[in-house]
Amino acid sequence: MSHLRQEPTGRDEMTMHQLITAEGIRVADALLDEFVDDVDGEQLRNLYRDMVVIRRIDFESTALQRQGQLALWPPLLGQEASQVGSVRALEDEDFIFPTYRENGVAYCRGAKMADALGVWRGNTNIGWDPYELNMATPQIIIGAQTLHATGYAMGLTLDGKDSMALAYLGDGATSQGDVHESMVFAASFQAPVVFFCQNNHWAISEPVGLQSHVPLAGRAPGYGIPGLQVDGNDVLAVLAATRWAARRARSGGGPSFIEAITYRMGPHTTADDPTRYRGVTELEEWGAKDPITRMHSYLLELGMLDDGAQAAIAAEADAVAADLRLACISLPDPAPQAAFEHVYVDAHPLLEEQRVNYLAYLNSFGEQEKTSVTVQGSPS
Amino acid sequence: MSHLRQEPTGRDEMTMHQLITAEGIRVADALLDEFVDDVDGEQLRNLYRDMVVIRRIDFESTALQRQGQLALWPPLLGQEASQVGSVRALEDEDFIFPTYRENGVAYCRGAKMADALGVWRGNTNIGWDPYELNMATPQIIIGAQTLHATGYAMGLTLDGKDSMALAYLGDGATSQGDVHESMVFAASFQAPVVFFCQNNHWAISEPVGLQSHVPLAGRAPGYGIPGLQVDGNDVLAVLAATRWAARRARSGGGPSFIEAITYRMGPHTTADDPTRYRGVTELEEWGAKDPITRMHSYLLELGMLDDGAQAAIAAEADAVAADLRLACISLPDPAPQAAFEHVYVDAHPLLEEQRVNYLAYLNSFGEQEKTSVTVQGSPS
Amino acid sequence: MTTLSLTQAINAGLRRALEEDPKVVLLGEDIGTLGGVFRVTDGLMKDFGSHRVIDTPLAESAIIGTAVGLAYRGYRPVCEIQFDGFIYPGFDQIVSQVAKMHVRTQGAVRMPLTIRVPFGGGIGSPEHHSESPEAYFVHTSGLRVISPSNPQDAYTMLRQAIACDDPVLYFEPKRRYHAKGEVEVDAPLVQALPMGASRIVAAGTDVSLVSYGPLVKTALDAAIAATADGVSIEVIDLRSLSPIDYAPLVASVRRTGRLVITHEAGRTLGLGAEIAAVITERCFNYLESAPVRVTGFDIPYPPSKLEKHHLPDLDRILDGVDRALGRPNSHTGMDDWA
Amino acid sequence: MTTLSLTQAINAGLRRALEEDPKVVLLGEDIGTLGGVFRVTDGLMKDFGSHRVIDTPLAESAIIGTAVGLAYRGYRPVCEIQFDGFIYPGFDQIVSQVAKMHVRTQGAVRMPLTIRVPFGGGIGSPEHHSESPEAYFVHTSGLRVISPSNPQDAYTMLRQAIACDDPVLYFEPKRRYHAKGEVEVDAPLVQALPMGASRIVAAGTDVSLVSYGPLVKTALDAAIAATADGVSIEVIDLRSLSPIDYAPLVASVRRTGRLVITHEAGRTLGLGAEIAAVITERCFNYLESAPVRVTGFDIPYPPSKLEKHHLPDLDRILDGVDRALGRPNSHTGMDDWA
Ligand SMILES: Cc1ncc(C[n+]2csc(CCOP(=O)(O)OP(=O)(O)O)c2C)c(N)n1
Ligand SMILES: Cc1ncc(C[n+]2csc(CCOP(=O)(O)OP(=O)(O)O)c2C)c(N)n1
Ligand SMILES: [Mg+2]
Ligand SMILES: [Mg+2]
Repeated sequence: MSHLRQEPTGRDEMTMHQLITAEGIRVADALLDEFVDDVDGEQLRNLYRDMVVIRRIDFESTALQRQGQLALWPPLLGQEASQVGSVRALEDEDFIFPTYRENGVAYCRGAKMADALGVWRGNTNIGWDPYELNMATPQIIIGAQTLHATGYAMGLTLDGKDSMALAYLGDGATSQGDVHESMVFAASFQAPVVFFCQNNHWAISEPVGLQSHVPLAGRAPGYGIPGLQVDGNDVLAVLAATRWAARRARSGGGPSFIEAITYRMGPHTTADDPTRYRGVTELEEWGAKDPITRMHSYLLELGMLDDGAQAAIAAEADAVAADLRLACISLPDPAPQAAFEHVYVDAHPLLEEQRVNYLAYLNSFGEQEKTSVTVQGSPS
Repeated sequence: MSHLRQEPTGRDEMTMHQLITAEGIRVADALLDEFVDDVDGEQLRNLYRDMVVIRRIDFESTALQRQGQLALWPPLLGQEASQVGSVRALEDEDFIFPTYRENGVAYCRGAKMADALGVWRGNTNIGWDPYELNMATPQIIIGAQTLHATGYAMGLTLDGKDSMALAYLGDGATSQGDVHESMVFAASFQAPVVFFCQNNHWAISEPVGLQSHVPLAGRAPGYGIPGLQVDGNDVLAVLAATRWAARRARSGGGPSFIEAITYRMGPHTTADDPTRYRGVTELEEWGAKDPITRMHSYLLELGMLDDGAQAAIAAEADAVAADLRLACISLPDPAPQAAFEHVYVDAHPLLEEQRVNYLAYLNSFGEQEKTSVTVQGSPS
Repeated sequence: MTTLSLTQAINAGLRRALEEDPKVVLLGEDIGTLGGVFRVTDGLMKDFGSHRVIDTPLAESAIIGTAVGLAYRGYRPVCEIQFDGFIYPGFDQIVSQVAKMHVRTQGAVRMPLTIRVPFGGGIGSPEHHSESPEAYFVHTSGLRVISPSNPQDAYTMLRQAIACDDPVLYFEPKRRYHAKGEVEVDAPLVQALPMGASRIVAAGTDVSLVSYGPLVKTALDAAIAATADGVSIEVIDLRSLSPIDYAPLVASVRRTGRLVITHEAGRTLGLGAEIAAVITERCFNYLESAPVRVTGFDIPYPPSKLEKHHLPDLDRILDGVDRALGRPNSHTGMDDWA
Repeated sequence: MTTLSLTQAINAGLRRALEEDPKVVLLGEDIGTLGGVFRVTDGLMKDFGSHRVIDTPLAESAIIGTAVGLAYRGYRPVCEIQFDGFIYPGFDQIVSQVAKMHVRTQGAVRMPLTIRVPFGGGIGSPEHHSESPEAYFVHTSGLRVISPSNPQDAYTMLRQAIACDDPVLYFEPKRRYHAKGEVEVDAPLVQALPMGASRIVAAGTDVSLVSYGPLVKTALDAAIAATADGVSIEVIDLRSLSPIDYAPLVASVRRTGRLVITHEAGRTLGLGAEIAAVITERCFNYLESAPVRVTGFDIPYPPSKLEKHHLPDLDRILDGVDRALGRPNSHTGMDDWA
């Protein structure tokens, strides 16, 4: 009886596009350079600030989870450049279909972060109004949102709009049938959609090599969709790559696929224990490629980050975190009837009956407590 | 409001491997030649004979459907070379997972064709014993069988066997999520499976261009799986290509994908009316590439098909068809209790109760006819 | 009034919806040039263009999933699933996305999808072409499920479904596709019976007989046949399977004291189970006998030569009526339960 | 006898099956190195190798579909679906392939798959992590569906499921994962109660209370609480949801005349519907009141801060018992049905 997995022959390699090295050195890239010609020092510093604030939000949220204020939190630690670079390449009317991990993206889109945390507190499944932010709510079913983005993009074409949709997905997600079908539909209808894959090297405990022996971006050409690999810890390169894809989409060039090579520095979620499946050397290796550190070096080099600017950014991050904490712990519990609301738009007599009966039942207890402790069990 | 589909930019082209041209001329192919070195004139004639007999079976079955003996028939007219070339490349212990259209394959595997027609007569869903033929029963859910083949192949690896599994699929099937997931699993586990795609240019009324603007075989490399395009109307090239893939699979080289370029000369099924969606020029064009005609020319050229041989083959085809017709029209209707059999292996008291009650109910009518005409409606 | 077959009535309903609302788009396999394998969408692509009547690649999850995205963008997609047995690859998108998007977004996003599914048996088809999967969707909160039994309802209920802001599964009784009937195509939609309402289609006093979709005709035939025997059957066409409009049923059973439910789907957790449970809850003191279910067996749909055994027919329905009435000529002795 | 938690009992059952039969293989996401997100498969890959305990790519349809192929090849695959809400992408393979392969091949091919699904709510999880999808599978002919409520049953029934030549959906009550109990691991399987059997877990005389999986404990608590009120509840643990072993239920209801069914799944076409219908059929003349269903509401599973309202608890079960008894202290007035 022999083992299943074997090393494949003929492993393809792709070029990973990069503009700022791990050491913070700006390097040239023939494809991407033109897309960031206009990015000046201040814009660079803004990208840096975004990343710093997002990391602070992420830490605060992890802390809130540890303190029992959140049921769960999916950290994005290490993926700040991928999230900031991609969302900052978009126009406001471009529509985003995220997973559960794009909380940095949501911040950049203007989400009230305490509302976003409402999802992880167990209050609600909506973290923001999709039509206010032009961003769908967090998607937990792996890969499902890529079809929604494709359909939305088909709608944009039908409307004669020159905006686009962008779907975030993880490396693990690329194995799902829905992601394939998205690419098939996107290619068939030349839909203005960008598939932005954050290859953070892990799907919970599964290394990306389990999903594919060859680069994920290499899937796209098989559909007639261009695929690009970019350094996902290089915010400038991600910005440029997403602008490249966006220009294609908006000008009728159809879909494209971006694989941002990054790393999930934290656990899958706060319920996860990554020490069970990965070593410290890998973490250290990726620590050296940190997206914030390299931008810090580059800005210093450019002379765009004096002490004052740095202090201001730190203060902003602290303020955002403090607001977030306060707003989060003050989020009111949802009222019982919320469970029955918005299940349907139109009247639904049977559910209405259940609602009325249950509320009458609840009321019948009056001030007196219900005797049972309803929900036992452990966190997931 | 603009239309959805647009011409893609950068259409890839692949080489279609061929050994015998439409005119019946043997041409060289650097990759494939070595795989048919051993094929002598007699073997070539046998391949020809297979195709002739299969076409005869196909015609007879269509006729049986027209005469009300079958509820439906999915003709394989035009795809004889793809089916014969691929199945004849396999060893008996290699396991085949077909669709509904691989009746030519079933014939070559030794299926009793009248039994195979039982499926289309509505008697049964099994056309043959899968373990007798090492061939699964016809799969109607598009793409589902590719996962079964992959799992079977994983089992072969676990068993330390050097045989393989082969999944047939259509061009339309390539859009299904299951086919993608098969490729992901096959690549991840380096399973000895061959995906044999008959691109017959149509999925019912949908041209293959709707599923993909670029060659289907070009999907495979994105998974780290080699993809090969072969002239599906050239039985020798198909034989060679399948042997190429089989050698890879059996020697631990993992999965591969073959796109056999062929054409569905008939309707999708006898219930279909292709004049609604395709013109005659296309049919004529493909008629000139007929798999049987070209083999006929080649054999004549080789001096392997004198009048005697040709008459013998015709006689064999006639005999097979006559047997088939007789056996088909004599197939007995299944007994009522068959509906309840083999739903479960182990005892199932509730279903047993339903069975007993229903049979008692039926018996209660005695000789007297039931009053109602149970099943109205029209053919599908 | 025009005489239309059920397929023609659906076609007319789709046409009307495409005319009235530019946000209506049709998606499906072979619905364009071919006009669908049942010709339900015949001529629509020609008349409305391939941007309104969209032949999609062969992938059901994507048909539903891109429709979700189109709905996000403000469209009202009408998806065709070619046959009942091909809805399962799209099940995840229906159950986890279509059904939940509105509640997930606290009402911000609407999913006015209509998912058309030809369903049921009786046409001699191969495997996977004769399924009755409606119970899966009735059990799924967030969806509405309807099934017309005649051309007029097919036309009106389809238009109502497309106009409805909730997602609607629209199950078409495919073996009744060629049944003809008078259809009033120009009556204002607001005056029509709501799509959620059930309807008494034959008045009777002895037994209430409930069905929907393909078996309503058979139920009516049974009612006629029963009069010869002196039994008066009240026939109710559910029309809406989720939610069920119980008021007419409850009123009927309180009059007759007896209930028979018939459907093609397997008995265990078929709609008959829910109806029997609810009617027992609401009419316990009125029931003279236990509700009787006359249904398909708990088997995968059998090969077509066996379907006449699987499908409830007039005789089996009448046998069920006999059981409900406790009449000795009941053939099955099904009250011998132990 | 060993004291094991429910997860440990399942782990022990898997281990035993892996030891006893080389054809048993485990497939799933994160089941290997990690040992599963609930640690149910902890240590198994280390001890049996990555060819027996297989971390698969992230694709549920493929997990089921390749298991079908492995079963074709003579294996007995045990698939883990990470959470209830992630089974739907695999629905097509389960419903159209797993459930039908044996009958399709007239018995030639067997599908001895076990599909493990942690299910139900009560652990404060986000969306899609607290579903109760069992009814979909109970309605699907060709499958068996079971759900243990305690460590001993979890161990024994899992081994029986893996040994069974039919496909079995094995629903694990995840909020009871840490419940501990005495487990006899070495008792011969042939002497164990068959996995298809239901069991009376508390004797009583006034009302029969039926449940399964996560709510059996709550039902037992309710029975204890009710004694203070002078009400004697007989509690039945279904154990097998398909087929249901009705004999003990029928006997119980014929004694008590009253039935309450409780489950987390939504009410409409939840298991309670079938049980109410069948018990009404078989016990009509014994019933003092209509069977009462105490269930989740017909809503998508709500955000976790609301789950305490959605999930039946001791109070709601006792309220249901009061209704079954027609006692005036019933809070809900649910018999006011109109
Ligand atoms: C359909 C489905 N299957 C399984 C899961 C459980 N699950 C949640 S996250 C995850 C891993 C996702 O990995 P990846 O796509 O790489 O995204 P990442 O978490 O790394 O951002 C899994 C398996 C799920 N949410 N949905
Ligand atoms: C899941 C599923 N969806 C739809 C169908 C209906 N259908 C049957 S055959 C077919 C076309 C298949 O085309 P292709 O894969 O090219 O195979 P071909 O018929 O050309 O051999 C379709 C859409 C089906 N059988 N299964
Ligand atoms: Mg990942
Ligand atoms: Mg085809």
